[in-house]
Amino acid sequence: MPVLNIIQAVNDALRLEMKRDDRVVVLGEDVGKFGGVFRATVGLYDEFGPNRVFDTPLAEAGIIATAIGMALYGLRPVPEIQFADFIYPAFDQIVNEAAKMRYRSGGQFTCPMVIRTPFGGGIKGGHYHSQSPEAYFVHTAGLKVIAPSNPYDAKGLLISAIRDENPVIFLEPKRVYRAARSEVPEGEYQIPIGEAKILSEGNDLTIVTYGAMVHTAMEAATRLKDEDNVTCEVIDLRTLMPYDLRTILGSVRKTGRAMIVHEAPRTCGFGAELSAAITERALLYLEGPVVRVTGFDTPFPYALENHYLPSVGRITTAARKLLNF
Amino acid sequence: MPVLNIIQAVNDALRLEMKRDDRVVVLGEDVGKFGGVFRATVGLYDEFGPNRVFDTPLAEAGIIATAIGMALYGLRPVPEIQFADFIYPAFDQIVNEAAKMRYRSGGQFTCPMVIRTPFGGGIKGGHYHSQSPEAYFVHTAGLKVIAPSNPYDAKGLLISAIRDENPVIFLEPKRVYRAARSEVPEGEYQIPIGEAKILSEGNDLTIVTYGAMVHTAMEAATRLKDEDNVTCEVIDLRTLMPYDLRTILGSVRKTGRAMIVHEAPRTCGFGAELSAAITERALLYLEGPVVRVTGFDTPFPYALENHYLPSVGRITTAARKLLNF
Amino acid sequence: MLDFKAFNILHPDGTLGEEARNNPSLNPEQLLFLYRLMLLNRRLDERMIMLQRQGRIGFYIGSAGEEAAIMGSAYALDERDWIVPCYRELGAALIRGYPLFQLICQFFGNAEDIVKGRQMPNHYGNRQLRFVSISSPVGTQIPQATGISLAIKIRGGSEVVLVYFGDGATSQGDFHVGLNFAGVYKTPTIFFCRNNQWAISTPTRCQTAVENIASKAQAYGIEGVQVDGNDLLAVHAVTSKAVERARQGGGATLIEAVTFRLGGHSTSDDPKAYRDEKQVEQWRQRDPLVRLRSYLINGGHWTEDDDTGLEGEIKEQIQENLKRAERVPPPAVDTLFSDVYDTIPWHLREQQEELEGETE
Amino acid sequence: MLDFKAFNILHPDGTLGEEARNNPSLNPEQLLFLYRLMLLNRRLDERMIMLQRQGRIGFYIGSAGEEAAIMGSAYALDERDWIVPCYRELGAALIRGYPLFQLICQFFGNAEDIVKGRQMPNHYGNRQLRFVSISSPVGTQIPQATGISLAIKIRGGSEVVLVYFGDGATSQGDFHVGLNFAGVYKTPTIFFCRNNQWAISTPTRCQTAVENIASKAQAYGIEGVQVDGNDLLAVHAVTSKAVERARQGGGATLIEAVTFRLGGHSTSDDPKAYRDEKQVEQWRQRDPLVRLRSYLINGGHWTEDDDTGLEGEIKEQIQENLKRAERVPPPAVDTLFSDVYDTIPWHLREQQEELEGETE
Ligand SMILES: Cc1ncc(C[n+]2csc(CCOP(=O)(O)OP(=O)(O)O)c2C)c(N)n1
Ligand SMILES: Cc1ncc(C[n+]2csc(CCOP(=O)(O)OP(=O)(O)O)c2C)c(N)n1
Ligand SMILES: [Mg+2]
Ligand SMILES: [Mg+2]
Repeated sequence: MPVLNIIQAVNDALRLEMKRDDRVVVLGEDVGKFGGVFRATVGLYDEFGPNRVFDTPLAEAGIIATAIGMALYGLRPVPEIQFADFIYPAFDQIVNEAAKMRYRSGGQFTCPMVIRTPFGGGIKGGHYHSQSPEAYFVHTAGLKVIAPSNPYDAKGLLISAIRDENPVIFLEPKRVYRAARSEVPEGEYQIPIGEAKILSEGNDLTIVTYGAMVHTAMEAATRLKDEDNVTCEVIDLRTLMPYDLRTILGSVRKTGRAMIVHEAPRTCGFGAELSAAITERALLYLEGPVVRVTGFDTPFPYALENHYLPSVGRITTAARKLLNF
Repeated sequence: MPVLNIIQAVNDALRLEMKRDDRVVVLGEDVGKFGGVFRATVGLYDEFGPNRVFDTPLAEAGIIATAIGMALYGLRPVPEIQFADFIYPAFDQIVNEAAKMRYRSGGQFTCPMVIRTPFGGGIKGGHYHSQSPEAYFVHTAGLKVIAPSNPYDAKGLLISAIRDENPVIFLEPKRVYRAARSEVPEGEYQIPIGEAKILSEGNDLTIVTYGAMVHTAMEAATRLKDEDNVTCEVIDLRTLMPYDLRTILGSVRKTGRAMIVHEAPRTCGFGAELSAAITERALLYLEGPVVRVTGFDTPFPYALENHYLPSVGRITTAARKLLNF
Repeated sequence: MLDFKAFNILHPDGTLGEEARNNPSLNPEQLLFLYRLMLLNRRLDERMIMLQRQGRIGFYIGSAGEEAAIMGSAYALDERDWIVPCYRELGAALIRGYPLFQLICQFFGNAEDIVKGRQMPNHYGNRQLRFVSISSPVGTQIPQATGISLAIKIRGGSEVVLVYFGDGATSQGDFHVGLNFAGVYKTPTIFFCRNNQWAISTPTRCQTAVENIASKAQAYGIEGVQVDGNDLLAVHAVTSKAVERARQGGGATLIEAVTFRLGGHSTSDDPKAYRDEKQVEQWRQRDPLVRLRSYLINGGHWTEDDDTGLEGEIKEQIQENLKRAERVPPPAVDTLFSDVYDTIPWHLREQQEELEGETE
Repeated sequence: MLDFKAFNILHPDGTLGEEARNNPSLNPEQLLFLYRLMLLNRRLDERMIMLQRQGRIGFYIGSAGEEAAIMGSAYALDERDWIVPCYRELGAALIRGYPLFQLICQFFGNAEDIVKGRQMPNHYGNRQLRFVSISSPVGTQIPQATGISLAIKIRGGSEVVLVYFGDGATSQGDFHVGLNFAGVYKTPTIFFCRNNQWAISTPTRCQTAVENIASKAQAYGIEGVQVDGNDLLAVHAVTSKAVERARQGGGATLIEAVTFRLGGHSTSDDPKAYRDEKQVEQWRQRDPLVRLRSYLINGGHWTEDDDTGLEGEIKEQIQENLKRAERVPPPAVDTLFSDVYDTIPWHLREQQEELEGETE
């Protein structure tokens, strides 16, 4: 099996789906001939031509509104937002329009589309090239939200997302765009939306995470094993909405301890939801509070981003505290 | 003391602050001569003239960006967004610009402003005249978020907000705009941002809520007292960011049970944060999970809004379940 | 405001102007078809506004005075074409063949409303009729219409897209991005601005410093034309031309129909609070319905008696549908949870059970 | 692309065109002042791009080829006036007197950076200089500038506001609302569009169907003018006129400076991947720096020797500041939590303690 990175896996998924279904079109800033600033759409323009892959004017509201219109007509648009930080000009179109179209029309009009966008920090991108806006979208009924951590999942989930009948926010962990490499089967395969993956089995602590933080959490789990002989069950959520609460609860009921790790700011972040949902349903299994290791409630910094981002150190410290609760 | 409703209290606060500080300006759609679709700015145009109170073109992004510019210059703008549902075209300006201005400029440039907007359901407004978007803003570092439930608090908090050095989202509970009446002192007074109010003392259950839901929660508390002899401590949060965790924890440690009530959709709503924060810090005091009684994870409906909104019935049922946990 | 120079065929007094010669008119049969629907539109509005006052429906948005703009343009389309409305184009729905009963059920938000009682009155939509779901946020539909028309172009279709919005909407960013994308991609889109002089209490001069909204087309490299919006013939002629151009690959057009909102913005609004009755009176003189009737009567195609008969018919038609609609129950509670997604995810299923349990 | 008809004074070969007669030129002293800063700008850019390649700074955005557009316009302002930059107006900062050391510390994001190392390189800002904080999102600054200028108007001030943006930014909704508000309120704003032909890999013809961006001004009822952006004299003349008009209450102007980005979009970009070297070569012939130098030398105000001397000075000046800046430590960890609000709320205080505790 070929070894790919996440960008290549995304590119592969797009190519396969475009081949399979001529309703799939790709649009966004610089995605055409140039192939995108992260090169995720490279080669698609040459293969499928300007009617299927095209550059847009610099207007995110226009990109998403155009995609909505295309979806209403019956196409399957896959718009790219260059950085998740720049999705807000399209917020109204996403939240008030795409997300509510099916409901408000009594199921007549639908907006199947996949909004791909790189998210997260760790590339020295400062305020505006590092944000993790997933909570805004998880809170918005009508959207699905996906955040893979590795090439294999990225490809299978993107294919599922493109075939899904609902608008999907597809968050790509840009810090590990190239660093995360794995074997990726040739040809199409799907990973079901809504299913988490248990990356390591353990008995002492459940760590729930997603995106680039999966790699940090796995490192922390290794350290905890090596240094404390503590075994962690690391869950890669993969889908944030609808999220796989069953897998989380199964694990927490076993380990009795849960930690959420994400980069986004803590307050009202997705970790809050996970914490609340776990406590609501597994309170009597808990040997300590659900712990959140997250980005801080500040704009994303530049020089100090390594202090901002949850680190192996912060995770292990928090884990030890919880284990001693 | 005169008895006012919330609209009158807001109007009174605006007038007093405009008199006191000539940097305060009011802008928005229909807020000028007409006095706003909810009449909250009535009379201000006549009193302060078109340089201090003016209509804008129909563009929320423009309203907020203009307010940001005015704030940068040294004014104290109080923009109105006609309904909270229409704030999203300005989301980028609020979230990427106003919220981050102080931080990103090393404290040099600031955006003191109060974005007033009516929020919440119960007026048969359907998808787009009923939303409660507070979680989006609470999750955004750099913003303060306020949601009063009654005229007295509305006036005192609005005055504090206008004098505050930070951008404030001021959510007005439109369902009780006219229905909630109370004595309101003449002249200026402030209610500190960040302080909750305990509306009723109790020993069995803490109900944390805000905005129009305060009234529903109080009714439910009365019913629980009457029918079950259960006493509830109802906390009106008033400020959502920074919220008064100390008061909440004080109460939960006493009652051992916590319920959050809000209209907004549940998943990743503000209730999730409160639940997580309470559990993190008071796990050992809890006699049951923190319970959330909220709007559902659907767009805001029209015909069925009374089923969507947390009702006295839903609150009491959930309370009884928690009491029997 | 009344001496604007917009394109006109049918004068306010019901006589034909010079331009009639250069423009293929509608034949009497077509005109009568349109007149009937215009009158239905007017009476339906009046009736629903009354129902709102009586508390039998929650809210209503009328279109009195703007029927010619709305219906003259919608009538220029084929069935295959798409309409992307805002909330004030009841007339376009009627032209499209939107069943009256369906519309009234939407106003009631009852179990037979095809949008399942989920939206406020006037926010309908019908996929079969290619009449797109209406939403409240001003302007969002404009770039969506560009998207539909770009899809048509990409797929080599021959349909065109007609999108409606008000003068207020031209201030939104979405107006700009919608027209700009249309210019860049040369899409088959007709951007139809009902300049009814007001956006709630805000007059058009507060929306833009230019007199002529149609001239904004230049900024996007598309065609722009201003038309007397109270003149059914002129609106139809101008829109037909734009449709033709769009269909032949000539790209988009911005049409500004200069007209006037005779009533309140909605039933929540009292326009007396912000505008001069004199202005309203002047525009009442230009009532598009009266104008068309005069023309039809002058031309011998219609009589006062015909009109009285039609009024009776319409009254009955509305009455009957109302009666039927008022007997329809509200939507079932489980419709609260469907259509958020194509299938109901676990958390909504749980919430549904919770609602059933907690309200037992 | 090279035969545009934009307003021009100084020809590419360094000779004066006809328009020189009708426009007050800058005196030699002023020109030399500007030339020095333009050269500093160019060399600083080159140096920082090299540092980025060496991994000594994280990122950089250069402005080679656009210095005349940026500096000619900024120089038309008074000290009291406001500049609202985007990320490519280093030249405007230099004109403004932004200390070189402060700028370099910002590029390093170190403890002496006045924005406290919180933003990427090129995202500085200086309140004292009325040089507004730069952010990355394209276009957001445009309506903010309108807001500043509206505040000036309301307070009866005499300042004007100059806001910069690229051709790509004209596609954003924020461009539209910014110019539209300025038209409606007749604010003292100069909207300065650097049309450098590219938005990353996207050519201007993909942003808009019109050739002339300045013509978009018509849609807002404000003035519009296109100028040769590589001609310092023309840019200065046109901007001065707009400043004058704004100051006298005449309202806003949209200036389109036709220019070219000679380098990559940023250090993350390789323009060879999407554009023809021939186009770049053509524009190199129009290098604003070379043009100004030719004029100065032809006029006897400057010599090749002077130039060699200046190059040396600049090199040393940059070197010295770099050395100093590289010795400055990174910002203290507690700066992570300040300036989110005016005072630190309890939850951030807790998070700060947590960070201290968890990384012990
Ligand atoms: C984004 C947004 N902001 C504000 C509103 C509230 N609102 C509803 S209609 C309206 C005026 C619209 O005026 P115009 O576009 O001229 O259309 P008209 O009502 O005159 O037909 C306003 C401000 C809204 N629906 N959406
Ligand atoms: C809202 C937003 N979308 C996308 C980007 C990514 N981006 C940064 S610069 C740029 C191109 C800007 O082009 P232009 O406005 O012409 O300015 P130039 O870089 O040519 O000076 C893009 C797409 C961004 N910064 N902000
Ligand atoms: Mg209007
Ligand atoms: Mg450019």
